[in-house]
Amino acid sequence: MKLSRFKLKIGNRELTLIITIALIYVFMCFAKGELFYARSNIEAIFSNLSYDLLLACGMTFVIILGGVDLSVGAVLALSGIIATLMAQSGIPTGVAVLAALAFGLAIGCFNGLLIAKVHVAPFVATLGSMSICRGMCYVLTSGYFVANLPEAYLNIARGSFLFIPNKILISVLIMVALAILSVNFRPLKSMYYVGANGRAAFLSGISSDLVKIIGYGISGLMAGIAAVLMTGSLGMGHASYGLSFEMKAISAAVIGGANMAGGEGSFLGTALGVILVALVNNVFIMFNGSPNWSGAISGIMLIVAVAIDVIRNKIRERRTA
Amino acid sequence: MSVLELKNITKSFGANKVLTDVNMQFEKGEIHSIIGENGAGKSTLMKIIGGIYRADSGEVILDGKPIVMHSPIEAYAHGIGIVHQELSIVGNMTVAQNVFVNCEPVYKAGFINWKKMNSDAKAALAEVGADIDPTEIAGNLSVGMQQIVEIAKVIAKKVRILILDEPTSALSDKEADRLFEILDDLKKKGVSIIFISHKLNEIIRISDKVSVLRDGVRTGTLTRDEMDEATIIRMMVGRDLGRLYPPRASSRDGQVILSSKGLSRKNKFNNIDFSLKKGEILGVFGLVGAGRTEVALSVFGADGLDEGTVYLNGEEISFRSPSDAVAHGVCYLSEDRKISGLFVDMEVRENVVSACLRSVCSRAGFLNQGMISQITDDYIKELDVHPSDCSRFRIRNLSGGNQQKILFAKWLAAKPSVLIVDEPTRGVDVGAKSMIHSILRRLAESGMAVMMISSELPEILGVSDRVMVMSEGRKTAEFEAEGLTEETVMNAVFSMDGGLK
Amino acid sequence: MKIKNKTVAAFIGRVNLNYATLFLIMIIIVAVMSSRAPYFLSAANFAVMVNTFIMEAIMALGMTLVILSGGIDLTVTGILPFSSILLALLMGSGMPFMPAAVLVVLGCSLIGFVTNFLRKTLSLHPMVVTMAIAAILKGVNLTITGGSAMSGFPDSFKAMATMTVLGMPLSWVVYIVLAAFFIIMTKFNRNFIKVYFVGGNPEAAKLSGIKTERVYMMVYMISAALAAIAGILTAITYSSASYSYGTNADMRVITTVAIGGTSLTHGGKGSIVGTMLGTLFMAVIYDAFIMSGLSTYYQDVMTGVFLIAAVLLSEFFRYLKEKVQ
Amino acid sequence: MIKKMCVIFAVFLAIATPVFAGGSGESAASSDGTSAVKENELYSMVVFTKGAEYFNWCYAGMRDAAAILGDHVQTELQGPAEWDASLEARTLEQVIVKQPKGILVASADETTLNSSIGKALSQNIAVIGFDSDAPESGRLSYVGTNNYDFGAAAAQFMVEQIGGSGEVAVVIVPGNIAQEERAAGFKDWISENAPDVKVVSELNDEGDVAKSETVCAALFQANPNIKGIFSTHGYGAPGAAAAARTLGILDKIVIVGSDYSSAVIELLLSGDIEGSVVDDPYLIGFESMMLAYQAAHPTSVPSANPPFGHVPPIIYGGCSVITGETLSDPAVLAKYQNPPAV
Repeated sequence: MKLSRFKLKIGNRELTLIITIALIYVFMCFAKGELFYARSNIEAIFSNLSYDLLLACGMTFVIILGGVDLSVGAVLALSGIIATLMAQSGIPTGVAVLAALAFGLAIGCFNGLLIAKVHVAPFVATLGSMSICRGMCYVLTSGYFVANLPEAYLNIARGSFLFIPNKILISVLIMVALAILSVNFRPLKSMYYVGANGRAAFLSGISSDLVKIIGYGISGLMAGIAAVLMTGSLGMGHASYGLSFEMKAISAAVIGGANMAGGEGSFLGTALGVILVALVNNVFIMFNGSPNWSGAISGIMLIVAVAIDVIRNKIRERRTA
Repeated sequence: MSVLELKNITKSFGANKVLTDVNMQFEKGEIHSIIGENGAGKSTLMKIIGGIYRADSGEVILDGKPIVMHSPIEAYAHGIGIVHQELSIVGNMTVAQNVFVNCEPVYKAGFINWKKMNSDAKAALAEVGADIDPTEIAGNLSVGMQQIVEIAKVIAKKVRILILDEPTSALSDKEADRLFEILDDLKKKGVSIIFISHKLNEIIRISDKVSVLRDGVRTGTLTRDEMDEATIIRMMVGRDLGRLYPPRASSRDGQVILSSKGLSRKNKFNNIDFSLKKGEILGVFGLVGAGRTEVALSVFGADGLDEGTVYLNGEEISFRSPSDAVAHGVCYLSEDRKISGLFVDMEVRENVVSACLRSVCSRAGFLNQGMISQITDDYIKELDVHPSDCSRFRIRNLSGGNQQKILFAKWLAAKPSVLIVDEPTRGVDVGAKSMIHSILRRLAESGMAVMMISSELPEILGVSDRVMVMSEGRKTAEFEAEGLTEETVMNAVFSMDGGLK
Repeated sequence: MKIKNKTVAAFIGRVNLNYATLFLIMIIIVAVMSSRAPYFLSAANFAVMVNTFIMEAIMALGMTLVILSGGIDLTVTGILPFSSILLALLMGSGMPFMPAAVLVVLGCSLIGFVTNFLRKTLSLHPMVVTMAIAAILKGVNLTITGGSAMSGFPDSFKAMATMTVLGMPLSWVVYIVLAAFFIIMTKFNRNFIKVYFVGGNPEAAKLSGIKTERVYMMVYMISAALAAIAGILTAITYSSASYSYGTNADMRVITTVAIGGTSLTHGGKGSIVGTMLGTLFMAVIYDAFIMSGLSTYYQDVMTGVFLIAAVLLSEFFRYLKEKVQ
Repeated sequence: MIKKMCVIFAVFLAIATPVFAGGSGESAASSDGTSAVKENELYSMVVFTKGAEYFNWCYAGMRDAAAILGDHVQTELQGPAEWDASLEARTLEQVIVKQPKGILVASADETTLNSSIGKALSQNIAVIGFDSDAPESGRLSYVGTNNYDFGAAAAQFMVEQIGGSGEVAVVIVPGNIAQEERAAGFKDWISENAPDVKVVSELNDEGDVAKSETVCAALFQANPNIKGIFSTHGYGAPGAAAAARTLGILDKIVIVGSDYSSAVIELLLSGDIEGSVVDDPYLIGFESMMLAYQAAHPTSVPSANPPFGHVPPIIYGGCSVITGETLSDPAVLAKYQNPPAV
């Protein structure tokens, strides 16, 4: 019986989130009617959470590995600036985009290298690269916007495919792909092993160091992709992009059930976490909530979501006992 | 009147009943051993006495008065101390701090008296016959030494009832002998000792009484004159265990698969030669700290080598990492299953395929879930893992013996041609032990070369075909196992010069 | 030759390489700076340098304990301004300074208590909980102040800004007293030594009869109380209270503690003395930035570089040490 | 592993050394070239969010003024990256140690910097407030914009653009006095002069363009009748434009921004945003520098603040609305499109 309880626990957090999201959705449909469930509103919610979704994806990997990546927000800003500066100066769009992605990947791998090979604490290593990247943003731009971007560059984020905006399409596709791959694709599945028990994974013939570097690399890459989408959508690059995005990404992953101790985390959960926070943000504005509190939403949702989960478990335990 | 009496103790975790109506009496100045298979409830019972768990029903009666304890601190206040199975030494603190954790000698204002603490620690360590500097950082000591510190830590609290949970599993025989002398001494001073062990010979040697637990029920208590191995085993497993060890290799002329020449690593081992033949089990014996595990890890590619060469099938090879070794069919089953063997929070099926992920995925790298389930189910059946539907359980929820079986399954699934097993039966009960021995033999018979590192001499003698002895980082002797006596091996351990060229 | 090696090994074995690294970098910086900036070695600059980092220094003491216990505390960034605002509210309603300050410190320790309570009951990683609490506190701070600075302090309070004790500003005295207190406590007091045990091996600590949850509660409450003291001192120094105080202070404090050699990966490794050295290091480089006339944009870059360089160097020296021994 | 670590470390040193050496080299070089005519004078600008485009313009004005005053007048820009009044006060104190002749300070809030400014004045350092004032600090003069009027100008333009009636919203970062004043001016002007216009919402975008996009998108959804949105800071308008673009309602929404930046100019030119209220940060910086120099070099004219020279207590620059039309003049456009290098 003790064992079968574990089986029930699969998807527990996801279930909590789905129920919460559904309740909020239904409530809002009644309270605000068409204003809320209009296609354009849903589309707006999704297109605005696309950056969060990408960063939270990368963060989920890092958390599964038992680490944390504070640099994503700054990497996003710097990748965006690199891409926009290149695009602005007439370098072909493809090259600019690739440069942003490559840069994100490189910084991620650098973090991974410090953490895996030199055994620097993830918090410290990524905090260091966070300051460096954020500082470089200002060094490169002096705080000015990088605007006047070519049409081709802007269209990556602004275009749409089969009536779905590219931004949503790209981020959701990447999310789904990673979610599926993380279950079945060996190199990604290895992350769970490394996060659960690094020493055992190493002795089982899994190259833990490489896996860690890849994990942080993916996190950086996601920041690079988000940078291209964000700069394209807003039509400009700026050094202040992505401020405190790392905190949002961590919150979303934890709301989705990722365990900071490593080895646990689900991409579906993370996606639901991102959606929940975005939805509550939307509700908050729909009801003209005080601007003072908008920053606290993801923190409050984190505590609420986890508390609901804990209470649900307690009730279930009492019932089975 | 008994010092300590347990009356109708019952304890369950969730729906899992661990102890049922257990009654026991412990007398003053007596060594009372408790034995039972893994999962029989010994550790739970001890934790109830030690104030870590509370019984669901039943009473703990001390000096005739029922007591209720909520924490280890209260247990200490009643004069009950436990030496835990898992070391509870904090590595980054000094030995003295560890000995006096939570009961540091203090001045009036609550400030620690370091001078007194160090000298008291010195005295406490001397009491258990250890000459350890109390200001040394505990993490720098060997595991055996740490165990001694752990024992000193409990004895220093002047306990009346001392519980030792598998204290000798990390000790060399010499250290264990020393421990038994200490226990004898304490016994004479009137301390009641409760001793838990898997090692029958130890128990018979030192106990005044033995209580046997099976599936949470006490099946009986034997006094000194009634004790013998066969009786105890029968009470533990509920049946006779036919032969204790499997037969030896049927054929001894397999070719050499893995061999080495002059392996050295600074401060770890020096000039080690060995050869492993197909179909044969090579036992590697030595005291804790002899460098056996280090040699295995270096051969396996987990640690570097300073000098020497390894040959696989006659060709020189050097594994850069464990993954390299595994790819070449050389596997290493680690000594500590929780720390470096299994992924305790992951599912059984995920653990089983963790060393052979490459072989259960398509060329593009996608895992074949059907195949994983198939492999897992096969091994669960083959190794008789309980419960039989545990494929999706977390490892944490299995008993120690079953965890060890999963560890075996994990490495068998990697289809090795050479299997190095490090302490394969540590902390495993008699039933599972003999099962593991016969698995090892079966693997060897199927053409695998097995190297078995063990600190249990009877196991080495009973299971191996050849025995290699190591001492202080050197190979001191090599024997044919047939007809080998414990005495010969121990002589080889202590006469270093004899074995060296 | 052999003997010489041995003495070298013995010497290196006794030197704390982490500290040595910090001193080395600091000496280089001071040497470069004093040759380039005329005011760098002046007494006035020293005073300013200390003032610049004194709030972080105070919070770093508590953060060290939290990190030693294996946790982390991001709430300080919210508690510092909260305490200054709470003080302004209380004193604005006519309460004298001492009772108001005591009330503020107690109130803020209560936040630490709640943080730890949530961490425990929701079994969340401390980083996540404290992050959430910090965000909530920011909302509280903004709501109370409406975004503007509060400055309704009585004149007697304003006089404390220039008050000196033994020729030192009040904040220095507070820091010295607190630092001495924590150095002594972590060396000699049972309850504080438990922090090391709990951080080093929580399971073992529990089996040794240490009430681990009580230790966690203690460190989070201390950290919150110290952030509150820093907030009160900030209010005294500037005779104002504002939600903007302490922005990103959490990251600066953690950087300080990490540079001081307290391990964020393994609890139980590190010391208050190390943190104090880290504090000095950070104060020197922050000051060097401003004094050097270095383009302001490079400051973030250099902070990051120094953080990683310090960690790398001490790792490198550790390797050398092993090699020599 | 160690080899790799060495490589990493070497890379680090390679980055770090030239930056540090180069940075301090700049000031050393300039101090070497002093000797001849006049003694060097340092003037420092202290701001609360370094890297903000607005302050870059201010600093550019300051530098140009310094160049006019002579080679011996040197300038520097200092300030924390974070919006933290106490950090700015500390930076100010560090700047004081360098004994500059004058300090130009934009205060993160109204009171926190008071004591530090007082300290500077007591050491005969002239302190001029600009952009954001600290009125009780004793600063010799303040150069800036009346932010209340700034908001009113925005309101007037907004009301014209939406045709005198409808719903509008305001984007602000709570806690910024200048922005709060702009919002107040905006709301008051509307309530007094345009009874048919209603301010339905106040939004917080945390001064972040991406966040601005999110909150504006939600706002447009929640209030389908909304006709206009005013951002009290420079990052709100681009975000609002992006949100309107996503929803396909760029034509229906009047977006009025504040300040100028290459992003705002681009959006004005494309017609995505209708107008932006601007003051002249370059001139503010220039003027402040001149005042600081004046204060540091007293003349025979009697002064209200001895020992400093005579300066006026307050100078308000005006503000104006720029639109796509304003920018059709290439000369005007060229000015806005070429931000000064800092």
